[in-house]
Amino acid sequence: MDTIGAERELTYAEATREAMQEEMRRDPTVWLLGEDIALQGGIFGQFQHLPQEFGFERVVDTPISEAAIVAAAVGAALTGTRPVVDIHFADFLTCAMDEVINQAAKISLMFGGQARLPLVIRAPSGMVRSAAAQHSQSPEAWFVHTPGLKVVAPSTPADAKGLLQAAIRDDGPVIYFEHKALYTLRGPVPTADVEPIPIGRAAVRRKGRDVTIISYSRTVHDAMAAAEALQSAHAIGAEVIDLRSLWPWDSETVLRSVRKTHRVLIAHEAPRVGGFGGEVAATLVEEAFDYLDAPIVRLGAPHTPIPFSPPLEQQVRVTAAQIVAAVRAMG
Amino acid sequence: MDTIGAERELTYAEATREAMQEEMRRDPTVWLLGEDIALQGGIFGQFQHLPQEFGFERVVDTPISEAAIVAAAVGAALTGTRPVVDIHFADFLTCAMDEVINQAAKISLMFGGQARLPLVIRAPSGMVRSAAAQHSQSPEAWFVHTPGLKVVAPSTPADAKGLLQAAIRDDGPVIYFEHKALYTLRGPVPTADVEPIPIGRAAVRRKGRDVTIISYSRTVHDAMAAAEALQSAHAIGAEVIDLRSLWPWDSETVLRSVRKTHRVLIAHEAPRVGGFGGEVAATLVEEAFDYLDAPIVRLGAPHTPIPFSPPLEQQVRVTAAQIVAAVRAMG
Amino acid sequence: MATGGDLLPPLAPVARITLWHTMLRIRRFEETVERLFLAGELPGFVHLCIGQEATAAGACAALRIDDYITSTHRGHGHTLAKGADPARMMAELFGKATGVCRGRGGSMHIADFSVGMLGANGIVAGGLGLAAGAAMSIKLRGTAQVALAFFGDGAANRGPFHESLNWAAVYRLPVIFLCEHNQYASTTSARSLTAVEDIADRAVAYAIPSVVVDGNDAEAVYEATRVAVERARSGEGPSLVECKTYRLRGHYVGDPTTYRDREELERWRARDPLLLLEYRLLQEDPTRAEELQRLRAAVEAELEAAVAFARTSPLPEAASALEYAFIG
Amino acid sequence: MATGGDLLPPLAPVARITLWHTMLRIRRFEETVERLFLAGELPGFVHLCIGQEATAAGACAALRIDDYITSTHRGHGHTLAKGADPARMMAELFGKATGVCRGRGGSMHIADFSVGMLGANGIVAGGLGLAAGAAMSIKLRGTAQVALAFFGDGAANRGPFHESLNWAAVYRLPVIFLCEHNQYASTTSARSLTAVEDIADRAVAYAIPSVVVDGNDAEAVYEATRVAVERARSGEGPSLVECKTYRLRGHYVGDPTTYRDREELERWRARDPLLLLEYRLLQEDPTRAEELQRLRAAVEAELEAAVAFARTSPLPEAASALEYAFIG
Ligand SMILES: Cc1ncc(C[n+]2csc(CCOP(=O)(O)OP(=O)(O)O)c2C)c(N)n1
Ligand SMILES: Cc1ncc(C[n+]2csc(CCOP(=O)(O)OP(=O)(O)O)c2C)c(N)n1
Ligand SMILES: [Mg+2]
Ligand SMILES: [Mg+2]
Repeated sequence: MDTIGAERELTYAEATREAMQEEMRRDPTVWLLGEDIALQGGIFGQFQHLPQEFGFERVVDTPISEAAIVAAAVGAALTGTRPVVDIHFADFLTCAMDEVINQAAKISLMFGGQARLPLVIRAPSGMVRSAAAQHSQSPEAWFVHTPGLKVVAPSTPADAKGLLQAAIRDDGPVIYFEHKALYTLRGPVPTADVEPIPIGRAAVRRKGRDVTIISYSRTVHDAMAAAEALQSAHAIGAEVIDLRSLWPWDSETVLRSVRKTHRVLIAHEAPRVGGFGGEVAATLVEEAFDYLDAPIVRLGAPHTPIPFSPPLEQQVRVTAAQIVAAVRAMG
Repeated sequence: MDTIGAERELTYAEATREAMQEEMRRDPTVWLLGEDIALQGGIFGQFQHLPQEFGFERVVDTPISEAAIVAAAVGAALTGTRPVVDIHFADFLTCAMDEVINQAAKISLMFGGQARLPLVIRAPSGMVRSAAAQHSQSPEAWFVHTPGLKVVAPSTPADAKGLLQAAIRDDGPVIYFEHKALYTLRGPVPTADVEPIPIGRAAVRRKGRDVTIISYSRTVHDAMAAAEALQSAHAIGAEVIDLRSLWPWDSETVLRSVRKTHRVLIAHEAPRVGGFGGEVAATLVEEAFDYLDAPIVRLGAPHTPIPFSPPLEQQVRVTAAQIVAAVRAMG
Repeated sequence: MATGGDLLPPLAPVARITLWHTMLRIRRFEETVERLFLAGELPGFVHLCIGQEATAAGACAALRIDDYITSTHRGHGHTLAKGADPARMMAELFGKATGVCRGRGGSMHIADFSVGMLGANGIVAGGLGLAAGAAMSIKLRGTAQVALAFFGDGAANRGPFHESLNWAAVYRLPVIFLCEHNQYASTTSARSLTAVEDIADRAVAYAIPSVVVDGNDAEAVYEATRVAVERARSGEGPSLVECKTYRLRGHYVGDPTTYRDREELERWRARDPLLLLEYRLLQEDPTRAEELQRLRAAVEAELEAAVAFARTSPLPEAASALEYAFIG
Repeated sequence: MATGGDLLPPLAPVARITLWHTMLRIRRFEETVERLFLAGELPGFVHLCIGQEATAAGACAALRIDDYITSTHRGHGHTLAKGADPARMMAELFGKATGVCRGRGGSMHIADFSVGMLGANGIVAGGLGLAAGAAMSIKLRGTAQVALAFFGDGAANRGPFHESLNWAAVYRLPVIFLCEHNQYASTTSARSLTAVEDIADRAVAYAIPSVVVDGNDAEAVYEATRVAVERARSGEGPSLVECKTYRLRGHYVGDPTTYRDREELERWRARDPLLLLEYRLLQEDPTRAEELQRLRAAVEAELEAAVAFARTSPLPEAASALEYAFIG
């Protein structure tokens, strides 16, 4: 993993909090709103102690009104502030979908560039501990398919900090997906004097010559485990790319790798059908067709809402073992 | 175009009405709800005169409450009726997104098969006459990426009738996209004694040996025009496949064609990035890699909300000319 | 309010004991679930309704088995009160193949269509529109059923609350909206983020009748629901019933509940709905103690059997993961 | 209601003439748009506010240029009244590069941020939450601005109405929700699908003040808005102002309006907001006729120039289609 500029280890949740803290100190127009964030500090503890420093005017507990949360944030972003929205679970973005799509994403175009819309919408996605169908979704592909939005999905504490900072400083709307299973992950995190991580740049997490494994969010860790196993058990050198941003995404870094390895596997937790993997695969076919020695393989969840029971939940998750098997089957 | 069983010409809107009429006669539990459908007969006239035959209890004008419309339809579908929902414009599905995603799509799985959910949600999509950013979207890919839903998008009057009938008789939730520009299109439509068109089956609209053009909804007509031009001006024989259903989709028919032509272009009106074309392309790479002689080409809207001004709107639309140019560039 | 025929009478003594019994079944079910969850036997997340038993028991006592209810994330009590089998419910919480939802739903999506229980809901306010739709279906099919939606004070701030109540009012639907006002929505007190103190005041916005009752008094909940049900069944349309109550546990099992004070908790503990009714029953007739004791034993036996059933049931086969994902 | 300082006085005679002038500018703008649309000169779909001029003019007269408004699909009048340039508005309706939105928005998304007009909205009730958010930003930035959201009677049945009003109430935001109750939501009369007759009654659900005024009386609208604005500016929170009015044209240009009867239309035509105020102004002082005549001529000249500007302006370059699609 990248460790440039890092000085100490933090969890993903702590890194999120630190990003908020630094940005709120840096810019008095940055503020935070959502359910259970002020008194409780966020349902994953990611905002603890912020009200103590910044007050309840800038760390705002809201009613259960997702549509109003996003609409109010849009209105506030249009008029000189930089709101950061917290949605309990990414599944609930559906409750504010109109505000995200028909307002936030379209406003710049509709009004012919009159509006800046410095707005971040944070939404924890993914499966964790049998949270079942309405608390486990990974809907990022919807937002990639929505012109006007940026979409990021950090997999490490360092990226959780750096990408949140970049998202807050961005003048357009950014949908920021955190994976619920990563909040407790520890890793090196840069201190205050380091620049945010630019949106749209991937990270090569591991070098390899034989196959390119492309992923993002939690599945990057499965990809890394798979790469280690492929190396040690099968002497296959996998290059692992963490996209970090899904729109814009870093096709250049990916293409550079594919031109070297000639073999590609894309893995994400979201359903395979209609997932971001399709976009990556189709793009690679368009741009690197002649470099491909084998069909591109996509791994994603099978076509089902996420079931509750642990063996079923486990069954629909993309695992390191599946990645290993799929790479080996590429021949 | 298919004309099997057809006896007279109807418009796409008339075919829709006829499907509703036949299904409501056939099954007293079928009913229709939406804004401006009873008094006005639908904003595209697609439901005219239905209340006269079936009464205002089965053709229900609703308040402007898209969330309640879909939620009520879900509740009614769970309890022994077959509601057909009309949403004014597909863009407004965002206002009922939670009800579509977290309720309709997930209920069967969540409740372990206790529920049948015979529910059709009709939504006119696509660009027409500078309707601008909030009335022009083609969001079908979101719903393909949502396990639990079926998605159909007819391009002809015959399919508008046959697929709506199939959707109404289906025991699960179906999202049914009509293209606004097609309502006035005339074509042969089968009479009452013909079976509905099965969801999940594509139609080969035109035979050809040199390239497979895959499309659906309005863009099929652009693809047909392109195919004629390719034939007459460039002696290129294009096979045109109208997917009709996006989930499940008929990969078999497509694969059969691709194994013959070895060249593929996919065209849709929705944004190219994250669109259904990516799913098709990725699937073909997985299943027919060795048959492909050239990179698969995807055409779709560029990454922008739909602009109002006619030259801009025209600029973001996939046209027959673009398809011709793209096929010729395939070499 | 209602003028229709007296479809259900005020409670007879035996029915009041049944009410208490239902509450006890819920209480002990929830305490058992809490213990099992803390012992690591249950996957997922669990929201308990300890302290709120009177709303579930009182409301469902006014319903028939073919009436519908929709529920919330805090739905075990509603499901039990509507008549579901505790063994199959417990199996669901264990994620077992024998669960009411075959292990696919878990606590947050518990449902039993065979007793008209159309599902708990992980989306706050998700059930209101479903109930309105079920009521619309009742009208279309011409049956004498009603639908009842349970929802929380927090849910009353979501758009679907508004759309559903207007909807039910304009179509005069046979539906009852029953608010369990337990003072909090997760960590925030209703007072701080809801503009009115009584959700019942919002009924004015839809010109429907509403009433506020002591939600810890199962008989009062029963009586208010009964009136609303009669109204619904006789074609006079929807009502809003607000029950003031309190959850004696955290929002979810594991919630440190730092957001409320001990004194408030103690005040409500003194008004425990089970103790209230038990006290009343025994004061009227001390000889009932024996019957209550017998019921207590029956509840323990039922629960023990439920846990044993759940524990010994098989987990779903991994290979069956796609079953029920898709209809047709 | 308000107790804060009298920030804006009741209308002086000259301001009343300005009110009439604003209404006339809106009326003639809309009539011109109608003619141009029917002649096929304008792309897209157009919703006119003919008959409703008093709400736009009256409400915006109570606002300052740095106050914000959010609007609806029927937003030309609001935009003009807030101070936008009719020439750049007309150019927008033509889809020209010189339009307020550079031709990207058209009628349904007309906006002029330079005068605090944060946009028409193609989503019914889409503007209420934006206004609440603008009001939140005002509080955070500590300015003396207010925000006002126009919305229709139909919009009052959507969830965002409910969420926005509760939201504004709990945070005591400087926002005014101004309902233009024009009796219809597209083809359906408010009476048939809204459970209450007065949207103002819904304010009870949020414990905020509300008032119903004659929406065809520009002075009454001004006065009610003025009071609400004062309240907002002095930190006392939101209000709901309901204006009863009528659209004298169809829902959109081309609407056959089969859903309402001639008699109703005639009744409202007799209460034309322009005639009402003109009558009052002239009755008080017949010599004003001359000034009104002068203003009429000025309006015609302004409009003629606007149309000429719009017609002669260039369309956007096709190659510029992706401009403004994305920020940053
Ligand atoms: C739409 C939505 N937003 C947020 C949540 C997270 N959440 C679950 S329960 C809850 C509090 C609900 O409060 P209330 O309606 O009063 O019910 P109670 O928990 O008190 O029974 C919240 C915010 C959710 N499940 N759904
Ligand atoms: C969410 C949504 N649903 C439906 C529509 C279609 N629609 C446009 S205007 C309108 C009627 C609005 O009525 P009202 O709010 O009273 O405003 P009015 O047209 O009377 O000014 C409808 C249904 C829409 N634009 N947005
Ligand atoms: Mg509560
Ligand atoms: Mg109206």
